[in-house]
Amino acid sequence: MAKMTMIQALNSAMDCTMARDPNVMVMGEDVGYFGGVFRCTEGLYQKYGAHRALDTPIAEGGIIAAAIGMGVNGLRPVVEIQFADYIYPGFDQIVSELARLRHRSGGEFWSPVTIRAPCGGGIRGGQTHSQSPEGIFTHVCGLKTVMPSNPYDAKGLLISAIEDDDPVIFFEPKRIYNGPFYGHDVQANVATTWSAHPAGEVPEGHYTVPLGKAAVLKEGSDVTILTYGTMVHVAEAAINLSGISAELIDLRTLLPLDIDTIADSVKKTGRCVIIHEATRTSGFGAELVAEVQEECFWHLKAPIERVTGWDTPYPHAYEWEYFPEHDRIIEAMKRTLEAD
Amino acid sequence: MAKMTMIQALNSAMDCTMARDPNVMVMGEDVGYFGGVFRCTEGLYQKYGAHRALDTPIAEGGIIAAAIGMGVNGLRPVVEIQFADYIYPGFDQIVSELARLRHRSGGEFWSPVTIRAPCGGGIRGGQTHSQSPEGIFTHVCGLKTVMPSNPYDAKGLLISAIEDDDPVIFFEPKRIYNGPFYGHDVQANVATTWSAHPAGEVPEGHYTVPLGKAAVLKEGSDVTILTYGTMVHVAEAAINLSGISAELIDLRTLLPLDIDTIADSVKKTGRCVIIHEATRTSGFGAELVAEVQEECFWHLKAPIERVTGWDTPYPHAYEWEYFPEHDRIIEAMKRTLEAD
Amino acid sequence: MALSQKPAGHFAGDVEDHADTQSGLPVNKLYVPEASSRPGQNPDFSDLEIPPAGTTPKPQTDTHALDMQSLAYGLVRVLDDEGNALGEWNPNLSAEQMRQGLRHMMHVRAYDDRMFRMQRQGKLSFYMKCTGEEAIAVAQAMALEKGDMLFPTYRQQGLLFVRERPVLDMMCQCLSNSKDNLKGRQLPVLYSWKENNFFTISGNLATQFSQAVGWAMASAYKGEDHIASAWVGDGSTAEADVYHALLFASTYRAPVILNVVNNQWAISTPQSFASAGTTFAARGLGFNIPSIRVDGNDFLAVYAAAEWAAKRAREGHGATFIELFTYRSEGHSTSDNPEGYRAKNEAQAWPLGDPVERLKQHLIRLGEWSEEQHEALAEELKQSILQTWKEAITYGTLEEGPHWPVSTMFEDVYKEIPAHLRKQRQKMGV
Amino acid sequence: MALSQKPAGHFAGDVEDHADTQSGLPVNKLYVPEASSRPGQNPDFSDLEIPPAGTTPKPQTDTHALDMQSLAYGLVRVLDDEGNALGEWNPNLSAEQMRQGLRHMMHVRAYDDRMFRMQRQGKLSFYMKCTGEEAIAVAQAMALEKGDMLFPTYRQQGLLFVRERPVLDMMCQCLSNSKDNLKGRQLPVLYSWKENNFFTISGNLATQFSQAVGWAMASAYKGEDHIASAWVGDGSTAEADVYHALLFASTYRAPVILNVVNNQWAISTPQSFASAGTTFAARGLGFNIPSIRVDGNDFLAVYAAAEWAAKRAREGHGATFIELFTYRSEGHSTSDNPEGYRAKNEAQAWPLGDPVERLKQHLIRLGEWSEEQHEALAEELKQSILQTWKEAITYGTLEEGPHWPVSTMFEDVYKEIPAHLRKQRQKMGV
Ligand SMILES: Cc1ncc(C[n+]2csc(CCOP(=O)(O)OP(=O)(O)O)c2C)c(N)n1
Ligand SMILES: Cc1ncc(C[n+]2csc(CCOP(=O)(O)OP(=O)(O)O)c2C)c(N)n1
Ligand SMILES: [Mg+2]
Ligand SMILES: [Mg+2]
Repeated sequence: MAKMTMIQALNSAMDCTMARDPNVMVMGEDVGYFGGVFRCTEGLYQKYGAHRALDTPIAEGGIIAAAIGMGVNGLRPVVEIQFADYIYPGFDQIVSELARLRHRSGGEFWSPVTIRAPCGGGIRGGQTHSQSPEGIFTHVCGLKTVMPSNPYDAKGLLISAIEDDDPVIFFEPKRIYNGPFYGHDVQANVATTWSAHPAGEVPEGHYTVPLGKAAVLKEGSDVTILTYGTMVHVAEAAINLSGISAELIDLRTLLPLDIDTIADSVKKTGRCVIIHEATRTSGFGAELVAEVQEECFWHLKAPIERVTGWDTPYPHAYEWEYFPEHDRIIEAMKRTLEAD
Repeated sequence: MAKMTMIQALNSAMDCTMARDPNVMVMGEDVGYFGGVFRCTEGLYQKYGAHRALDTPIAEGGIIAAAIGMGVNGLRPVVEIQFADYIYPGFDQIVSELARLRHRSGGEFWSPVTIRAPCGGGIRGGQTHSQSPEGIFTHVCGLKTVMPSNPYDAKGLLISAIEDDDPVIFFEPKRIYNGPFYGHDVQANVATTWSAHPAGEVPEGHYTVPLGKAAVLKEGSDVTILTYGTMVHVAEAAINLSGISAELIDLRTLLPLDIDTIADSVKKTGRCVIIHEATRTSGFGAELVAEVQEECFWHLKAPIERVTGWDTPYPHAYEWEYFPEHDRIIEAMKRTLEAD
Repeated sequence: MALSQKPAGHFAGDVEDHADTQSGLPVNKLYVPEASSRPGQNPDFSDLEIPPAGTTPKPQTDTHALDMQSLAYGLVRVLDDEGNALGEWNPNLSAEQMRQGLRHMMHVRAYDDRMFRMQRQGKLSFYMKCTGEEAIAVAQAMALEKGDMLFPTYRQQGLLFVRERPVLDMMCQCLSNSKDNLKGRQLPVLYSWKENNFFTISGNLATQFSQAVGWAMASAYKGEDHIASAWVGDGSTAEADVYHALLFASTYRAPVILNVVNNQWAISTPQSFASAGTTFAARGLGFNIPSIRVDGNDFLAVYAAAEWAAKRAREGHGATFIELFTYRSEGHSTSDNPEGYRAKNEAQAWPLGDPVERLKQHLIRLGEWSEEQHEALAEELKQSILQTWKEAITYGTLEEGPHWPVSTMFEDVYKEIPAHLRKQRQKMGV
Repeated sequence: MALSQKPAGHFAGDVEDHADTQSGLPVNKLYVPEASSRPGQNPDFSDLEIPPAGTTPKPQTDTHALDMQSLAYGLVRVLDDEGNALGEWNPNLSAEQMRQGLRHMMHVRAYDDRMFRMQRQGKLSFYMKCTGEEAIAVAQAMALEKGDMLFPTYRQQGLLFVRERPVLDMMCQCLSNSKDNLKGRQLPVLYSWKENNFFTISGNLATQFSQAVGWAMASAYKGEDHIASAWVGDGSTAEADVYHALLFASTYRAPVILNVVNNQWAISTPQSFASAGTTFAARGLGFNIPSIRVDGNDFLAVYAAAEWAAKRAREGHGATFIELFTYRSEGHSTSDNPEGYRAKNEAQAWPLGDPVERLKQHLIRLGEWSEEQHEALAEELKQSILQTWKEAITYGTLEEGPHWPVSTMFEDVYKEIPAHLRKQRQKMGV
């Protein structure tokens, strides 16, 4: 075991899979020689060569198309989109092609591309370096969508994603690349570096965390919190600060969703608060509400609450007002508790 | 008043606005000389000239970008995307630019582009001529999303959309372009042509149907049906066939959503069935469930049901098995009725 | 014409704007391209510069793009109007090879005719012919190797004939029946045939052009010799994917052939909306890719250009961009009626003739073929297609079945069916 | 060099592949472009073909793209190494105009220096300089008219100086403070200034290049004479929007100037990943657009090219594609450290010099400027920037405020705030 940040863990996941399988390669803007603007692919160019840590032109649509073709021809490309905000020029190739190749060809063709994209705000990135577009991809059948919340999961899930024969959209909450984040101005009595955090303990070799399985991070009796990515830690802080007995579930994979783990918990607590950083309307929270009320209607003691980013672009100066902070989470938990 | 099909009504909306405002123009693939593959822009080229009914290269991203620039420079472009399935190459321009211009420029710049796109299945179009991507656009703040279900609304809403200073994504359910459709194999005792349907009566001149207002098409006491587009008619057939006292709400505009009309109804009936043709997971139905349970939790007597397309591509040979038919709707209504 | 020189000046289709004057208001100054003809007009292709057959020099396969730029503005032609094969680009095929090519083209045409008629009789939901463009797919497929990967559009059915896809299987795909290898999921003609390296055709235009480059990059990555070839229509060149294909192919010197099938029309939209007033081939030069404009109705010229490009790619010199100049002599699809947007007799006015007729004429001139043999072959193909059709419908039709079990629609969305899809399948009751 | 001829053959950056041999396994054959230099290497630009100043002929503004193709492969230069202005492209500006240009460039540089330092001191979240590229924005803005619409990237702050945007307003934008016209919504440097036709800069690369074409099409539609001008970086040329811009500009003969700022680097990625081994200007020729490669560090050459292109557009002849050959002599942004990916002294090895120094040298040679005046001006600008900075921070800073009232973030998402956003604003308690 070693101490790793999320960046190191992701790097290690790529390194491990590249070492085991010559068909695994990484590609994207600045990922080759330089090792990526967030340093996630650092050293891979030097270790595996220019063709396996491939710098590309700045054309997300071209990158994803090339990766699809490579995947069809036996490679396992791991694409980095420099910021999730810039995934849209490749949207058609993802939605119309990557997601549907296998189905439309009757199972003849498929392309096991993994697309990594740093997402989320809290780094003063303004509206074009802060977005969380995960919800959109969960509406596209044929894709799997993943977002880890810590180094251990990040590595294990990324290895699973790369080895998976279906395309995976792998969002990396960049706010917690270098350490857990409990919210602005929060003095939670918890680890503030990955090296002090239990999930910063990461095996150096190959291991997997399965896709499609949520993690119950904290058991509780009064309310179930469903969240993922950065917000897992903010939720943890909110729980600690409020003293509420909340069950905290880190979804890890959004699609396929681990509805069993979710439903078991909500049936127990009778209350549910869903948290994400993405804008509210038609975000993944909506799907979670829909699923939870379908599965647990008769157990619900209060309306399911959503705590999300507002339906505005992510504003540079009001980052912390936009960000779903612990106070909004605590209020939501309280509302559900007071409801019955 | 005249009898019009939906195609004629849409054509008339464009004609009326072009006649009143020299800055209104239509553009897209095959929309000029030929008048569109669905004939929605027929005659506009001949009446207003090649520059106001503008044929374009086959490049949805280029078309939308050009329209944005034109809109910034004072025009009101009405873009036709030949099939909603082909809107994705223009997705980045819509999401990153069109939707956010006004906000990011502090209100200095904006572009009142309307994007029309025929959507939905039931025409043996296979997976690339049948999609209903409306849900995705409702997650993008800054856009308004509309889908009419009949000629009268189609014309009134399209005029509102064109005259609106915000960008509008205007989906046209092509299955009902030429007549209402109650489902495959359904002998509903209702009009099967627009000329026999009350909503086929359309004023020839200028009028508007406001964006953001739903229509209660049928009052009922036991369950509220929320739907839009083609499914309005299928729902109507299901209601008629089942004899259930259902309140049928045609949303017309998905965003901004007319939550007041919805909540009033669900508070009255205590039950809700949501219907759309789009794939289920993270479809707009999820947002509707989330909103309804937030607003009406204490009035709900049964889980909210979603009747939707399956989470697969739209398959050519199994169109009617994919399509949310009346039997699935009736079952869902019954489930909610039997629930308490 | 010297290889490194290109003709200066304007091209056919480069028409002048006629702004209309509305008194008072400022005059619209937006230029909008025009069509080769519109209904009621007299089609006139006399402006087209068509160089005589056999006059274009043939460069070495390692020639730099700019040292052969005249080829992007000229037109490689081998067969002249009398059926002689002339010049450096003559691929010197054996009579047997040419008869094979002729047979494939006639086979495609017989197939198209039958399927079109079956659509008109309601047996198919949709169909698309490639009439007049048969040489493009057939000749190139013959020039490639079996291990080369094909990324076609919906108008290269000829590739399948050359690679000997059973016609029965093609028909079953079009019928979405119980023997359709795509399990009823795709529109007719959007074939897929993994076994012989024919990629699943997309309904979305141009998306596969750039994927083909990725495929070719992987071939180089793995140190293999297989190349990829991709096709796109003139109208579809406007899509971003074509730009990405050109850029990535050039940047990584991918072993790929990038073909533009310029059949003059994109549904109702003339090529003038995509060509930027120059040749399509010219676009490749801006990416440093050797670019060749070829008479697409000349079987021998198409073969020779493909052979040249394949050799170039296999030698490691990278991509070639080929514009195949042809004409879509029928409607866009069974949903289209071209009389709504172009002069009725435009197809007849098209000066480059018909690929079947031209190759036939050449073979007859060589004494290797005759009118009688031709007619007999046409009849034989027609009959065999008819027999196969009769067999095909025994496996079902779209409207009447049998199809694959409906439960199969939940398969292949993912490699394994995930729980939520299993639940949905259950809900459907299948 | 004759206008209609272009040099054949290879270009600098066209390096050969060195495949590594791994015993046993097939050898990777994928070509990957190389950089001009990497850390530890000795930067060497001796391969660059730099034609002498004054030698490029200047065509008429109605010249067809192919009749002036040599300009896409050459380099328009007016100022020679001794500071003489030579040749047909000399715009013959008055000394006063040139002093104005020099002042603007120095003003930009003084501003950049201050803002960069303020970022380093934590006052700004981010900043981007245009050091070494000042001539590009300043000279072109001077050559355009006020009614012409500008679609810049983040590296054309010079446009704002020429159009006399108050420096205070720019600083307030960068500070996201209470006087920021963008109400705290945008990253520093993503300015917008409607009043003087400077379009809101996008954080998404290249998206505005094709919007500019639409703007220009609307200008023609309305019969107006205003033109648009757009800029894109060398790396960003790879985005689809650039393709669309070229195609639409050519198809509709839009009155637009499409500029590529080739500063050799895109963060860590060398221009060889975007240039396809040829010039960027060459890409325009494939779209039939007159294309000119210009020494971007030569104020007079940039001015002349822009003036030519603007005249062409206003006369109704359509778009011009201009590659501005320059060098990004500093880091990509305050988040970047170029020593991680290029040789430390590459900027010093860059052979085209510095635009400020070159114009200064010319003015001094003309007797219209002196070292003393130059130093005094530099000091004056430095002081005025400092004073303005002091005022700017009185209106607030990002971290400490004051900002616009937080409730304003719900405004401008739509023209009117819809109910659901009003509800959210309420929930926020503001
Ligand atoms: C992305 C996308 N946009 C639009 C369409 C609709 N469409 C189908 S075929 C076609 C015309 C294509 O013309 P061209 O590329 O010239 O090919 P051809 O049909 O002439 O072979 C269009 C616009 C589509 N299938 N995909
Ligand atoms: C669509 C998109 N992809 C990626 C980025 C991230 N990014 C910002 S600047 C940059 C490099 C741009 O280089 P170039 O176009 O050469 O402009 P320069 O910075 O040299 O002026 C990249 C990759 C982005 N902003 N937008
Ligand atoms: Mg065509
Ligand atoms: Mg650059």
